Amino acid sequence: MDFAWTDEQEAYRQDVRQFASEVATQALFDEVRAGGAEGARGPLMRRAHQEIDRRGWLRMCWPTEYGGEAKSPWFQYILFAELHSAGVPYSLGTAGMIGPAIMTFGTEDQKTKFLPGIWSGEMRCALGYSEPNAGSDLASLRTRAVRDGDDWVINGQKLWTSGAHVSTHVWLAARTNPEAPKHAGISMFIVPLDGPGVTIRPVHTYAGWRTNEVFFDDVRVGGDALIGKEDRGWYIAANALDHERVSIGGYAELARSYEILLAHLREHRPELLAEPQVRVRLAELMVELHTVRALTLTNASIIARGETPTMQASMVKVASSEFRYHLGSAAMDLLGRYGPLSSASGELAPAEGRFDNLYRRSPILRFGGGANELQRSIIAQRGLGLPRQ
Amino acid sequence: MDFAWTDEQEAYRQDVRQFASEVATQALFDEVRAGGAEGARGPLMRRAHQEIDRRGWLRMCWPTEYGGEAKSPWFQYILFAELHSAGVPYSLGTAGMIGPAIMTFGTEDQKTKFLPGIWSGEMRCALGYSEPNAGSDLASLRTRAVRDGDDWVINGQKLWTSGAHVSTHVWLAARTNPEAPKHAGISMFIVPLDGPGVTIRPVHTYAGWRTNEVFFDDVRVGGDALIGKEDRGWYIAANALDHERVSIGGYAELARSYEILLAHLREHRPELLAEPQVRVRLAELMVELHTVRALTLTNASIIARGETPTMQASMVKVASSEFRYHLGSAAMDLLGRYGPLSSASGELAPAEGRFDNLYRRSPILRFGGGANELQRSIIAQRGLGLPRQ
Amino acid sequence: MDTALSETQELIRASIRDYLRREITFDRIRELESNGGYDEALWLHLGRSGFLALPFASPIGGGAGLVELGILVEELTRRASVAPLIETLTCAMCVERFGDPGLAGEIIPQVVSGGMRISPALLERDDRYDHAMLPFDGGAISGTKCFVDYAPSATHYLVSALDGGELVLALAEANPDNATLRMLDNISRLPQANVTFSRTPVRRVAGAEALHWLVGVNRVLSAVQRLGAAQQALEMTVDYVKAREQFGQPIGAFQAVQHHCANMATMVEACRFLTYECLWQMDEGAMDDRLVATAKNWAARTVTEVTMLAHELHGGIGVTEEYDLHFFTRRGKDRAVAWGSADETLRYLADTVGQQNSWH
Amino acid sequence: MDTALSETQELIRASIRDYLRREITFDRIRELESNGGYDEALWLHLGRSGFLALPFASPIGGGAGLVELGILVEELTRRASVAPLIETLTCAMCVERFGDPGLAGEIIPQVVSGGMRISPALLERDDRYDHAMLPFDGGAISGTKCFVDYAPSATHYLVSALDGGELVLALAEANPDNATLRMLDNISRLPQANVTFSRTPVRRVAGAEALHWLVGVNRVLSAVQRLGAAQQALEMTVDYVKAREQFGQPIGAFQAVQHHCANMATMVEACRFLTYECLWQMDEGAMDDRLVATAKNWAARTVTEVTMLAHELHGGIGVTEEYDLHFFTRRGKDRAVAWGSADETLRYLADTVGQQNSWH
Repeated sequence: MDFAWTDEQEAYRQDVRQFASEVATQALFDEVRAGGAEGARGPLMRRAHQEIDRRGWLRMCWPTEYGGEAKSPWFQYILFAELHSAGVPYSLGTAGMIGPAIMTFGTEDQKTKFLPGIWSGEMRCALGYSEPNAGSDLASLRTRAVRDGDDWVINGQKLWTSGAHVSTHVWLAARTNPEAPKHAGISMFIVPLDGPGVTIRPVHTYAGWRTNEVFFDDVRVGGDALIGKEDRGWYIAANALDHERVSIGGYAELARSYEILLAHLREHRPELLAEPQVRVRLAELMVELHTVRALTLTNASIIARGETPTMQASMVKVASSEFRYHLGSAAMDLLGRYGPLSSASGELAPAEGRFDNLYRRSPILRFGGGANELQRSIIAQRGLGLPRQ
Repeated sequence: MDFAWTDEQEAYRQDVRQFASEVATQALFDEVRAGGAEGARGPLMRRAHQEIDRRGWLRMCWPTEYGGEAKSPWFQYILFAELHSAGVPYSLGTAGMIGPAIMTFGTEDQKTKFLPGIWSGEMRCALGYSEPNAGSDLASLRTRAVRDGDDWVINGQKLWTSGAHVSTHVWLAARTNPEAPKHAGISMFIVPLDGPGVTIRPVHTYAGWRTNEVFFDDVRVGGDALIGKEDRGWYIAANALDHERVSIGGYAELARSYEILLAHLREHRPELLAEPQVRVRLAELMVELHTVRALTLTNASIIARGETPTMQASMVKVASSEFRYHLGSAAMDLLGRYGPLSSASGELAPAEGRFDNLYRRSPILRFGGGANELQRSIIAQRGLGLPRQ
Repeated sequence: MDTALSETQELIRASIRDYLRREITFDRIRELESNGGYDEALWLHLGRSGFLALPFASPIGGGAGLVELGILVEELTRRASVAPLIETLTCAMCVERFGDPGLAGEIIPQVVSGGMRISPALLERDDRYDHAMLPFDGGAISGTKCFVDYAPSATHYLVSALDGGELVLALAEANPDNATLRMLDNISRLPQANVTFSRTPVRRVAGAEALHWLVGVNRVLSAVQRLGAAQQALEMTVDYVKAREQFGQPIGAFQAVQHHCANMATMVEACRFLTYECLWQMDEGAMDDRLVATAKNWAARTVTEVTMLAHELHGGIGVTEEYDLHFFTRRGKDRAVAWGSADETLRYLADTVGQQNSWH
Repeated sequence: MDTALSETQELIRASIRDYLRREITFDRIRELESNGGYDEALWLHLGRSGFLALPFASPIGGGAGLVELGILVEELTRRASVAPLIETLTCAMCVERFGDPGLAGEIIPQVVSGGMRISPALLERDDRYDHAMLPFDGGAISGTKCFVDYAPSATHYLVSALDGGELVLALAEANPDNATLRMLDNISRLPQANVTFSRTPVRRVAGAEALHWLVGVNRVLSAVQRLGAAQQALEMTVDYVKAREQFGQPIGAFQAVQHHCANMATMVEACRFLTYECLWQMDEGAMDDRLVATAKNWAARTVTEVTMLAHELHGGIGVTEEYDLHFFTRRGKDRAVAWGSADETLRYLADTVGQQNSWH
């Protein structure tokens, strides 16, 4: 057991932290906020992405044959943690999990074609899994991809395709064999979103965050849009989810939100912070935050050892999403009538409306990406070996 | 809506309260404690029972044709609540639910034979439902009752037959028709425990409370041991459970335990009671206690209107058993190293070991009498109309 | 003791429920939320049907009590209505109970007819109820009152102020010349503003006792709003999980879903008893601040937890603007904070732990 | 950073686990619990196998750290062992770290050989760690120390006392002539007593810093005991629900059962990280009181909740004396309170909210 960073990791952490502190300007925060519900990236965020890619900070964890340095996944963990601790919303979006999938399952041509754009952040992928009748029960999806010569022709509808309107591609699960059992006839495709036949319709949420419906109407893509073997999509998609998980849960951002709550109380509401009962609530939140940290690092440590977490990623997902809700809710309660003020209330809104925002977005983290109920079943069945019904 | 007692109820409440305060002597408490894990009743408790019966306080709620006064079930609620508030552990045991079952399903002869003893507390019944392979899944029970002329011959084994060693009879569910579907071939019997073929073996629990295994080996009972129609036992047992429920959950006793915790802190640990964080915990417990009170009275009110609570009894059961655990656990935590001391530690044990005892007994309330998981399914299916799987 | 509604109470509930289901669509609520006003048609209906007269003494009033008002509030909440009903009626009841009979005689008919809408303006920047710093100099007030609900459509404000050392309530007209609004935007999307008075003429209504009553009754009625939002979220969820199929069956058949629903229903059931018990107790002329705080605390926890579980069980559809669940999530959380949050009420209960209780 | 055990750590775990599974039955534990002593055979084995030497400096000691000691403690806890291991070793480590080298040289060999068993005697009637009122007059002490674990089998006590204004730790022999026991009975059924000293000769070991360390290390190691009890209850439950059939299938196939197990496992997993992180940090020469309090708080909540859910899923069999689950319920709750309950640690964390943190 070892709970310290290596010297190399610590040096890297300091580098990233230095970089993050330079990038995390008020101008950047304003730009992000201006992106708003649409989540569009502005020039400052784009430049930060390019600079991270220029330094090779993300790809350093990939195998050398794909231009990486085969560093421990801890470097990727540190990169995200330090950026998010500073408030820089760095993310490759879904591409961050699709890159490894292409490395594992793609052809050489596909690697050459897609990986550089993913690493630089110029290629952004939306996740095309859910459909109106395939939510938790993903394997029921009906979107069809049919071979036509060398091409594939895609028809169907995806739902909750978040970020589709600011993405270049969709990582699409489509049924290629309707005769096979539910899980067996699915394949994965990378489909450009700017081609003919693709229609993106916004779906607005009360969380102040936009998602989309995406319609595919005779969308034609080349044979190289298929990633991995035909009909093996279920396995590839599951594998892609595993890869994403070294930074799952967003602990660093949650810790930042907690610190911002403390700082807000210290600066603006010292009379509340002096109340012992308020301090108890804050202490309870801190303990819970520590459990998220513990689960996050346990999970990352398993991945860093080259093993697959059987249940720990799910534990992080459940614990972090519930903490997010508890933190948002408790912050609003603690702050009294100031608590529910949204950012539109200007300087009267605590921490620029962060807690209102946290609260409104917290349901999505609980049912999205595999509802917490599914995660608990994964923990029980895959982790603890309990039988299926 | 009306949240007050009627004048008559209030007068009755004062009567019972007066009686309870006379009965609730230190001598009685000592007698109860001396009864210990075995739960045997001593002379003081026996005398209290007789006096309650002499005053007609229990049977006043029964229909006039059975010697009752057809008073509202609130009178029974008040009787139990006032006695338990004073710390008098008045209970008819299982007979309290079997009395109404006999009134509803029994013959005239059975009523004459059994009811007086039930009311006076001289006839005490253990509950013979569970078996080694029929716990939550009661309908799987295997104990057999076979007709032999006018008699029945019973063979089998019951488990968790609490109080069998201090009871005169067992209220027994036995299979009378092995060909019928699981739920359909069961009948209910009242079987004396002192006859030949009955063996009672103690099962001790870590909760300091004794239960039993009861073996039936060619136990012969007369035809009048069958209560209600043959093979209708499942329905009769369910109906009996409903009857018990005006006082389900033990709110009054829980409220008393909470007050005793407060009194102990006030008297022996004022430095703890002065801590704001301790007060927060006590306030949280008080709110939870109020929810038990609210659910208890909601449930009782439905029964008092002559309706059947579809889900409220289950709500009381879940909420009260979880509160019991929270209270016991929190009390031990609050009291520091004094908390885990058991009554054998004498005057150093807080409140004569009440909280240790509460904590150790709380699991039983959570899985016993229909596990809380089953209760939640009842709430969902019977109360909210959700479908069975 | 009987937790069932009386026949009259059932009639009130059926009458307002029928109207709301018939006349008010959620799309109309969306419109009302975006324009920052209130529902004038509903208000007119409430006046015409006698609902605005409900809690006042006859002959002009309906002679009903707070329990009946609670039933009305619950139904309005369940339809996400946009109307300053609690605000107006509790202020006017305060005048009726504690004010000069002449003033009451002047005001109540206007309230009953729908022509007057009063918002309580009690909070200042330090966000404390039962407290005021704004000075009252006899005939006029100057200063800012915060978080005033329905300020834009109010015709009057009932303002707490400090008259020497004494807390008073005073009635001000909502005159844009001397009462200016700084609009706030909160999670509920209901109109709210900070109101700055400058030498605004006011009439003294009553003293600290009236303020205490006004806060108490608003505490409980806002708890009823929490209850209503939670009840509605529960029912929407039960309906949804019965209908939505995944893995070849309604998701409501899954044990995990059933147990979430059971927990939601249990919280709501306890909440219902505790809130109405407080209303009933006030109708009897009593008010136990600790019972009120308990009901309020539980109601805050209930609406927060129930709406969150409702989202968890709805999945994606539940967070979309076009689905109606968010009305109850957003309004519920705003009400969970308003008039005493879970935290604030718990602090009060902690401070008073061990005091004598008044409940059964 | 790596949460996996090293090879040496794995060996320690396997070695003690094998021994315990082979040699110690739960029926033996039942016997030990009823006679109020400790497990002499186990103690002999711990001495002979070098486990009692584990945390001391070589050459006499094993040169291992608190993490390794934690692994040992966890395994012993999972077999409900009855032995004053933490008590003895942490007291001796305290002497090694803070005491006179001569005293350490005298004591540690006796501890390592198994001939000496020391119990910390820190609490007085007011039940506060890091605190003492009992006066130390140079060579002897008089007064009562409370809640002394394994007092009946201790050969020595490490007693906190007040030397003028200064807190000191002093070593007393367990001599029945001048140290009398008033036995206590608690939920754990492990031996515990109040010890009354009367002019008992003692030797001064160290000052307040040593006491602070001793309390800290016992806080964390008792958190490991909570972890061990919770881990064992979890595993027993998982095994049970796989095997027990109701309604025609293993109850472990029911979603409600699975989700309880998932919640239990999640609590335990977080608990494991937090406790071992504290041990590791102390091995690095640091001790963050707030991190310790956090680990301890979570461990207390974990063992209480996990053992209770274990009972809920076991049903009747789980509460019987003949089944082994109650060892972990009872011991777990005692440890959940010992060295800082969930409440006590939360109070400390509340008091220090907002201070600088030392974690990643």
